[in-house]
Amino acid sequence: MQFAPWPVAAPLVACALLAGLGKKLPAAVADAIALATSTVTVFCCAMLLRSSAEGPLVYWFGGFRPRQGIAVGIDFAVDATGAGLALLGAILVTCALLFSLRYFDKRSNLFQALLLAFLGALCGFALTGDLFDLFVFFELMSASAFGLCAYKERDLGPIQGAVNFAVTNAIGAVLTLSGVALFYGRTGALNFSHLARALGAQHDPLVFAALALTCTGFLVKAAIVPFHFWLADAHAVAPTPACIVFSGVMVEAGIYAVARICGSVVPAAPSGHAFTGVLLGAGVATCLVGAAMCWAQRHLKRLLAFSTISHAGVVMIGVSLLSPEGFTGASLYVLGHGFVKAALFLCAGMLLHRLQSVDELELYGRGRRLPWLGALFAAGGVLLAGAPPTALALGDSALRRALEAHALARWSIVIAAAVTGAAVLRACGRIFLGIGPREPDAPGGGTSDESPETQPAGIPATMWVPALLLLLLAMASGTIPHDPIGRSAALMLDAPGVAARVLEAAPAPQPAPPQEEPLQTVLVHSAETVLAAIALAALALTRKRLPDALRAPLGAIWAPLARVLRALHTGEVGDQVAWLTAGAALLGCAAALS
Amino acid sequence: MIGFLQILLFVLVAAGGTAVVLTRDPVLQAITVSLYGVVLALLFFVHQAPDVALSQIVIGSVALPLMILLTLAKVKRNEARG
Amino acid sequence: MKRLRLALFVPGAIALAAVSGLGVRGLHPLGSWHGAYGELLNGVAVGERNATDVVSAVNFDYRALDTMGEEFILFASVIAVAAILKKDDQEGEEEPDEPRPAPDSDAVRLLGVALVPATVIFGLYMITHGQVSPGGGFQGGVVLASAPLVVYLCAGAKTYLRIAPPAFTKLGEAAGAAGYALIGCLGVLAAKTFLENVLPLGQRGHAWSAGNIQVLNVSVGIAVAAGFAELLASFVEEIVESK
Amino acid sequence: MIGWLPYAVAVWLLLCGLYGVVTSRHLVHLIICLAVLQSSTYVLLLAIGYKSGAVAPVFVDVPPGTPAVDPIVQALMLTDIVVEATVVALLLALAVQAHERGGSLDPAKLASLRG
Repeated sequence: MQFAPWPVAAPLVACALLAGLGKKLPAAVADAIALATSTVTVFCCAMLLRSSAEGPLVYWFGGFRPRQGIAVGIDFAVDATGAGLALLGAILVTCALLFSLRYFDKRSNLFQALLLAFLGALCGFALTGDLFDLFVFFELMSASAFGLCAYKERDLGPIQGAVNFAVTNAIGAVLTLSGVALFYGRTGALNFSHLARALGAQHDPLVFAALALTCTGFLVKAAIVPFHFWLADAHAVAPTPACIVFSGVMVEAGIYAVARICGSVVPAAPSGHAFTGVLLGAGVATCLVGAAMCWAQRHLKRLLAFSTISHAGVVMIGVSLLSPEGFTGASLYVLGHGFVKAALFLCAGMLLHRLQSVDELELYGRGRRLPWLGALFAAGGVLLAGAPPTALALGDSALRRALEAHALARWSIVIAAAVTGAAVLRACGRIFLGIGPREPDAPGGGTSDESPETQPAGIPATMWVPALLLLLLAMASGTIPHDPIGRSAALMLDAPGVAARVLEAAPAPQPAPPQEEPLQTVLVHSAETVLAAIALAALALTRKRLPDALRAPLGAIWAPLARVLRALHTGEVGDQVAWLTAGAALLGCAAALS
Repeated sequence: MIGFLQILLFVLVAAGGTAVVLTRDPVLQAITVSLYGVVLALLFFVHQAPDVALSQIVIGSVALPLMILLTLAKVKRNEARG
Repeated sequence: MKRLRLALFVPGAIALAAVSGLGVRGLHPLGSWHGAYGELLNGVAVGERNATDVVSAVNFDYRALDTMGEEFILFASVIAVAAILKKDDQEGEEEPDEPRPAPDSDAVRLLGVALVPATVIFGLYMITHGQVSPGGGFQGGVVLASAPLVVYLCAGAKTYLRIAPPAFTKLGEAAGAAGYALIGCLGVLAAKTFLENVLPLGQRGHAWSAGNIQVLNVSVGIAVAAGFAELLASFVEEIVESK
Repeated sequence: MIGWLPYAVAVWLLLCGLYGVVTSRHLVHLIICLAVLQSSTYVLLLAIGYKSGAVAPVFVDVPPGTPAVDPIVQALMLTDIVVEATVVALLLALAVQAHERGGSLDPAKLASLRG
């Protein structure tokens, strides 16, 4: 049996069914359909992953095989990286569906339908071998994400975050399509392999303008600095189940597309080129800005959103190396990060459900009666900082080895892991343990604890089960075999080999995977970042007790930096689009200058 | 060979797009964007793309301006309500 | 702040223009295009599929997966718009005002009576002849969706919602969208691939020809007609409810 | 030189749309500018696939084999137009909702209200 079309077809059909029948469908049946579909998708993706281990699996829709080297139809060229991303997405959507069962006050099938549409789009995006098809699924992913983001919750705050998300991503999509058009105008091809062959080793302004424009749209989705502004606003307004798929897999999908295009479509972009240099620089900037902004937040969802930005920077750094080592590290990192971050978002969602707030200062000490939730949260924080045994720790270590020649980038990866982990631990200490002084600007700052036993009582199993499951999956992800991932990463960079496989059904190339990191190094690297994170969190919580001589210089560095960063994040869509324009221009100039 | 009509239409499209952007009143803009849609459709038609021209006419010059006007009507009522 | 924004935007825009300008300079001048992919399909599509409109053949056969994605984009957007614009229950306290009243003029109503059947027939023709001549499911679908709209303009919002009730349009849209994917599944059932042609190709140039292309066109027509009707209805309903 | 005019028009529309979005003080205006931005891709695709002296890729009145313009770009444009229209519809719905919750359509005022 061929599994390739089902991860796309099954969720989409179920989505149509749920939305079309609407209220006529009893709630239990609708839930069952949605969960069954996402489980089937998990199964199909897992089977695809298994069968793509020996090399890319090519599926031609409509049975249109290539003729004289011209790709006539659309294909899915499934390698382990693509199938793995689809599998990660399917698992996260399943958890999101589970979590949302009891999350909304008022039930409607529309949220589930949108999640399923998102899943279908994501799978298509990860599996496709055609540039325009990639764009179509990208747009489908965006359209359902806009709906998910603006989906009405009890929170009736302004939905400006959703507007910014939609406008910046729509502009990104236009730039991507312009790039696709330029590629087509040069080669008359849309299939990745056909394109790669037609482009050959052409280095001219057209190819690089096309590359820069195409990548810009995906980088907007990937929330890479300076295209990252929408992400925190969108996460702040989106319902929690939507946040876990946004942070866990949508952002990573943007980077995946950049890797796909730079790796297997435009072989003319070698490592060390000005374009990849800019990508590396953007990755570093993303790491640092994300970490700093994450540290400066008190709104938990924003805090986690900025940590996602920081981690997206880490993955971007790995991809910008355009080497098997970098791609392997990035893949591992995405896998581990997806599970850990999703679990953390679910914890924030449970806090919101139970205590009606996600404000770190407002919740000061109010989590004391929820020790197990605190334990989950803290575990998430430690794992986020790179504690073993997650794939995140493996990826972190692999990336640090791959970056031996780039000290700055290596350090920013360490900073990203340590600071974001520390921010989560800090919040954890304040909320669940009541450590540290009460901050003066917190509402109710002087009074005793408000009774946390207000409605709604208890946290239903449909909420904590997925969170626990995700943490367990995160830990299990550390045992993932290294070689298939490494081989797939190497394959993504072997454009001619894949093209022969896709266009002429030649035997699959079997590149050698990069060397696996010894366990000892992984442990040393993890220990560094985790200890740094714990130290930093402790420092933040006890800073009032520090001697002035130490406190003053720290404050003198941090306060202006935080002020500047906050001033830049105005939340105005015009500013964000101005940054987008400048960023696209920078990327284009870097490409053209080489 | 590029005909005079083609050049004229391309110039008109550029001018039309500029006009739409520079019209600051959204109600007026709904009208200019509708006209702009017609010019685009003509351009497509002249360049042997009848399928696309039809699509552009029904969406760009009818459905889109209509949705804009409905949105504005809705916003205005909201405002009147306070 | 505004000035800072422009200080960022203007150099960025100039640089972007320069880069894109350099890029498009590498394209061929207008009119001299020779794309192997397009020429190949122009050469073989009519013979292979008995569809005389090659654009339809590309959209619904050679690159049918794109169109499936596109249809679900429409579908997801319509769901999202409905989810965004749906009224909260607690807001229903405000007393509902009169919806858009029917116009008094008989002439306007007469115009509506004359226009609606013409629109419907034109839309249906377009949908069913997409594989033969320009037009197809999308264009015809939107034309069809504009028929209730004429009613809205000529007979008021109440009549509009009566002839295009949301439950009906929702069902139609889902049926069209799911239908597209299910027709794709037929290919798998026939032991072929997803979205592979399984229907007889008929006679070239006739209304019933071109196999899957025809059926997919019709399903898209249904989905688009219902989808756009619902999209417009979401905005119209808003007005009715909130006045 | 005139052969590159269409591409220049596409770039111009792109910049115009971006300018409109960046300077807009009204969300609906901003969304319409986005529609102009999107139309730049239509012009670009159209210009790429055009062939002088060729017919439309519809072989009803002309025999198959007559030189015709590229059908692929037209298929892409069709998809593009529908996709962009739905994105605009979504944005308009968001604008209605933003106005309802935030009481304004000025992006600057909405930003100052964010939660």
